[in-house]
Amino acid sequence: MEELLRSLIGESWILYLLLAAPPLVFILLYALVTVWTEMKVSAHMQDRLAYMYTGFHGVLQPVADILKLLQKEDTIPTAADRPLFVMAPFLVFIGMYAGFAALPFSSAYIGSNINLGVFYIIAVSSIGVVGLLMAGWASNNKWSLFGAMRSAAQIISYEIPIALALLVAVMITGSLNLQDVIRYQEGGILNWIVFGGPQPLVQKLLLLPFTVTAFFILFIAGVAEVNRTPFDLPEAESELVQGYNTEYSGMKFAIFYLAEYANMFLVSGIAACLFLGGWSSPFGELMSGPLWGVFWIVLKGYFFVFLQIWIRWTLPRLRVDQLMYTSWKVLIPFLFVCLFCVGLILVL
Amino acid sequence: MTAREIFDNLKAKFGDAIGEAKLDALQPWITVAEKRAKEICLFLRDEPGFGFDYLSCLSGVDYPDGKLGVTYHLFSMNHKHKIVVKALCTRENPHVQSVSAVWGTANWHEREAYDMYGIVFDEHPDLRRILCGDDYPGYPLRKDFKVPEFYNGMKVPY
Amino acid sequence: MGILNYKFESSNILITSLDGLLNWARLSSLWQMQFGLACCAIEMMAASASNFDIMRFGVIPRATPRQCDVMIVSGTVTLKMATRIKRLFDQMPEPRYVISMGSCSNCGGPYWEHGYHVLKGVDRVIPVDVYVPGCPPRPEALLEGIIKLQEKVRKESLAKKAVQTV
Amino acid sequence: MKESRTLPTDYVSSPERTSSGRTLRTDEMILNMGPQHPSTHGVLRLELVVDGEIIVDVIPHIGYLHRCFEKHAEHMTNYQQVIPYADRMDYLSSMCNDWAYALAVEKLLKTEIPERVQYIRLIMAELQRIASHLIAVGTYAIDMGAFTPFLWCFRDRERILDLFEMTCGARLLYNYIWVGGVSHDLPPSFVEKAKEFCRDFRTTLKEVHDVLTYNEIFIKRTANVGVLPKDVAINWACSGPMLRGSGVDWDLRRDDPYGIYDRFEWTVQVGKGEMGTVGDCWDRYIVRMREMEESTRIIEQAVESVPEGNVQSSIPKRIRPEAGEVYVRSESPRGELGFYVISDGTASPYRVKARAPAFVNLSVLPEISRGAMVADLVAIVGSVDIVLGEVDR
Repeated sequence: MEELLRSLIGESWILYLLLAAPPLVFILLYALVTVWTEMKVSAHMQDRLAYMYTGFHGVLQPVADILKLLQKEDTIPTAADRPLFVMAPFLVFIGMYAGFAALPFSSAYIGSNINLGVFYIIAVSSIGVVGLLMAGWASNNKWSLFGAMRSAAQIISYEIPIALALLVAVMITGSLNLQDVIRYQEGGILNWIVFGGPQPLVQKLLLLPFTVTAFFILFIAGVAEVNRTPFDLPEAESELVQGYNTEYSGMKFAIFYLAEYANMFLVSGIAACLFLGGWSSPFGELMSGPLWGVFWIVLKGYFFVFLQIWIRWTLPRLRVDQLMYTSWKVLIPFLFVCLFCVGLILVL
Repeated sequence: MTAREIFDNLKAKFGDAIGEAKLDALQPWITVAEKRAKEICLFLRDEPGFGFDYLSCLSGVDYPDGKLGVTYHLFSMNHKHKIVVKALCTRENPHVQSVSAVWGTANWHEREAYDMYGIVFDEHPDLRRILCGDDYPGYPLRKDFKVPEFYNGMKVPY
Repeated sequence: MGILNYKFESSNILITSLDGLLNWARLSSLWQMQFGLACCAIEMMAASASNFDIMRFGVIPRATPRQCDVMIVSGTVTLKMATRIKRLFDQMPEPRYVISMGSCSNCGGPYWEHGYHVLKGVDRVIPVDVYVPGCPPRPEALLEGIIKLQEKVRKESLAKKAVQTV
Repeated sequence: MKESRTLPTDYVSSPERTSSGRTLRTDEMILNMGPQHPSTHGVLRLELVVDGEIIVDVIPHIGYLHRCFEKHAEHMTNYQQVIPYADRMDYLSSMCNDWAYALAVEKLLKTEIPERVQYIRLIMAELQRIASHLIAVGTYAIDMGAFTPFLWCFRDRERILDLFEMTCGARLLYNYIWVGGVSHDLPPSFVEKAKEFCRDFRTTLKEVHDVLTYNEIFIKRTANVGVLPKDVAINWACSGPMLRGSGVDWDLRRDDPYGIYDRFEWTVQVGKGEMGTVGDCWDRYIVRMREMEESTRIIEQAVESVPEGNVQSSIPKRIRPEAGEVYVRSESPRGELGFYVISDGTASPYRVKARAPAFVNLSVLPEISRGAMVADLVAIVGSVDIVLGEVDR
């Protein structure tokens, strides 16, 4: 797609705009759908109905929410650090959006097909933390500060298991380019890295337990990375009021909200790319192609978003020290074992 | 242990500090000197025969004869007996010894009695108003209390 | 043609329909402030629980006043609490609404006569949009209050106000 | 509003923590939690002195819902008129409040209560206990971050409220138990509906056990947190599930009997420290869960044998007890609910003091939460199960 557009338009800012636009459109549409899905899924788990009066079964509710947030007064507390306070939500959004640049949506479309894709995503996803920290600090509210400190500690700790888990997949494929990683897994469900990748049968069976473990850990750490229950400590409602976004209202809050939901898809999408074949069809050649690719990656990503919603409305929340314990003393040692064994199997 | 035995024991130990008592009432009570309440309560708690380890309730009362009083409802978890102890003080000099060192629970109860009746509990670690605001005028449960017209700029009566 | 002329004089179609849209957004997404005072708070919780499910109307509880549209004063407002309610109300961003739920916050309720520490009606400190009577009101009554508030919002005209001030 | 702040006398301003031989000085922060905070269960205000996330001290400030119950009780023209105010005191267990107050006045009057009334009161109080514990458990789940069990609990609570509604017409504040009897007789289908509820309720309990009680995260959050030792509990006069959670086998329904509890088969549930230490948050929680089961048992036995009879004893419309005073206590869902009533022989009480269990249970909070983390404090406050209407009266 990039080449096609380049040949049509030539090297100009319109080209870059066109290349950058699809993820944004996707994020907005996806967020509207997910906000609605989340409420409906939770409601049906809880014997109720949730949104019913805005459109058919409340499908227009997210639209109403956004329109309402647009109308709200944009309050900035007197004691807040104004520039930082205003910048923070945008920084969080930029961090998330930059991550989408390297997420392949199909064999034909990727925002930026760089060779260091995996590395890049890990790097830019940390920008969001700066935004959260800024939000918490600039609000001049102690609860916000607590939320920000917790989220900084949490995201930094969980960055490591995510990176290590991704490394397992990268070791098997031997590439940091996400498109290459996905092409490596083409040819059906059994070639996915979570099932050992397209290796000879013996090697595949040997790899299987480690890849499955790495994938699970990636998913858990991903949930923690996006601050969802049971790891939603930065905005733990019953403890910290609303955490870092306590003082935010109107559109700035909407941006935080959007970034959170978009992040949910980003981590799911990356997990899908590295372990579940990304845009490649689970049936080999059947139903594959650039457009089917979009369908498959959205489906795979959305499945994990759904799982995250399910978990959120089921589990209680961890305490901050237990959270750190989980990351440093459980997930990381397991991943080291995985990495070591995968390396050993690949060498042999 | 019956109320009569408790009264006799206390009388033998503290003499004049034990005032009048009504031992044939629905729930028998004993009056003690307000300045020695802590000492007597400590004895009631620690003496093996009494063992009043549970302070059920501590209430301030504004009596019709112009006196203020504090009523302690004591109970023993081991012996399963009860006694009501009263300490009286005057309106002009409303001081009673605090028993919060004997039973932790007395801490808040005494603060409440202070808040509502203005009874000052000597030796209380943290005697502040508890229910009303710090700057609330008067002691609301006293019988001669008049509702203030305004409080912090808000009209109080309907 | 009198009616049509009148309509074009006082407003125009664009503003009217924009108004309609914005009002619709506001009335269908009334985020509620998650705080309860007394007995009525339990009925408010019951209203948001499965049997009554206030979320059908788009009412979601939010913990911070900054993200709320409607404050449901559910219960007795005491003199000590009144200043806090005023502050919470001040922290809410415009446009904001207040539902006074229950007799106590309407007028002092059963505590009107001897309640030396009770504020006789929350409207003495903050403006109230909808009063829901009852001691405590049933959850259905609260839902009715929400619907009444929605009716009120529907008749507002923010866009017109904005155009006029510009 | 101006409020003074005092720290306890043994408070050390900058604690020194030694790690690997070096002294690390940290500064405390004062954090104001409430009166509007999602986990204070109403309008409690806690002033926290925190060192990072560790709590150095907690200073509770109450009185934000002080509704002058005792003043109202003194100014009523009739003993019966106090009951609606007693209803509003602990609004989650109105039936138990009414009963406790009625017991006190009946003791002053020395009246005999008809047999049928005894049964009806007991059934109502036990249903109320389940309803109240359901809210306690549900809101506790929210405090822990699990939202779904809360809604399940409320769903079943609605069925109890339906039972109350068909009996006396009110959902929350009933004014049902009067001095000398109850206001209405049981409706015809009550027994049937109550039995049905008891049968279905066990399923809900199992669901809550599955999703919450034995959830690893929940146990991690509550076990060994906020441990209240036995002697501290007694010294601070804790009562109800708070005291039983600390391993004290104590229930006023059995140990200071009132009503007709001795006719039924049930056991007092005590915290045993199954998941951690005796007296931790999990113990207090599980005591409530098991008490609901016991209450179901009592109701099942009681509805089987409600005798026929009058629901009002023959007392005069205007009660004038002879001068005297009485302190009567009963086991409300939160613990020992006592009424100290002084009569001066007139038609209205001279003094009514309510000994509110939540007030007393809350006073021990600073003792058990020092050294915990902020998240633990939420767990501890939730496990105390306060109702601010009762704390402040």
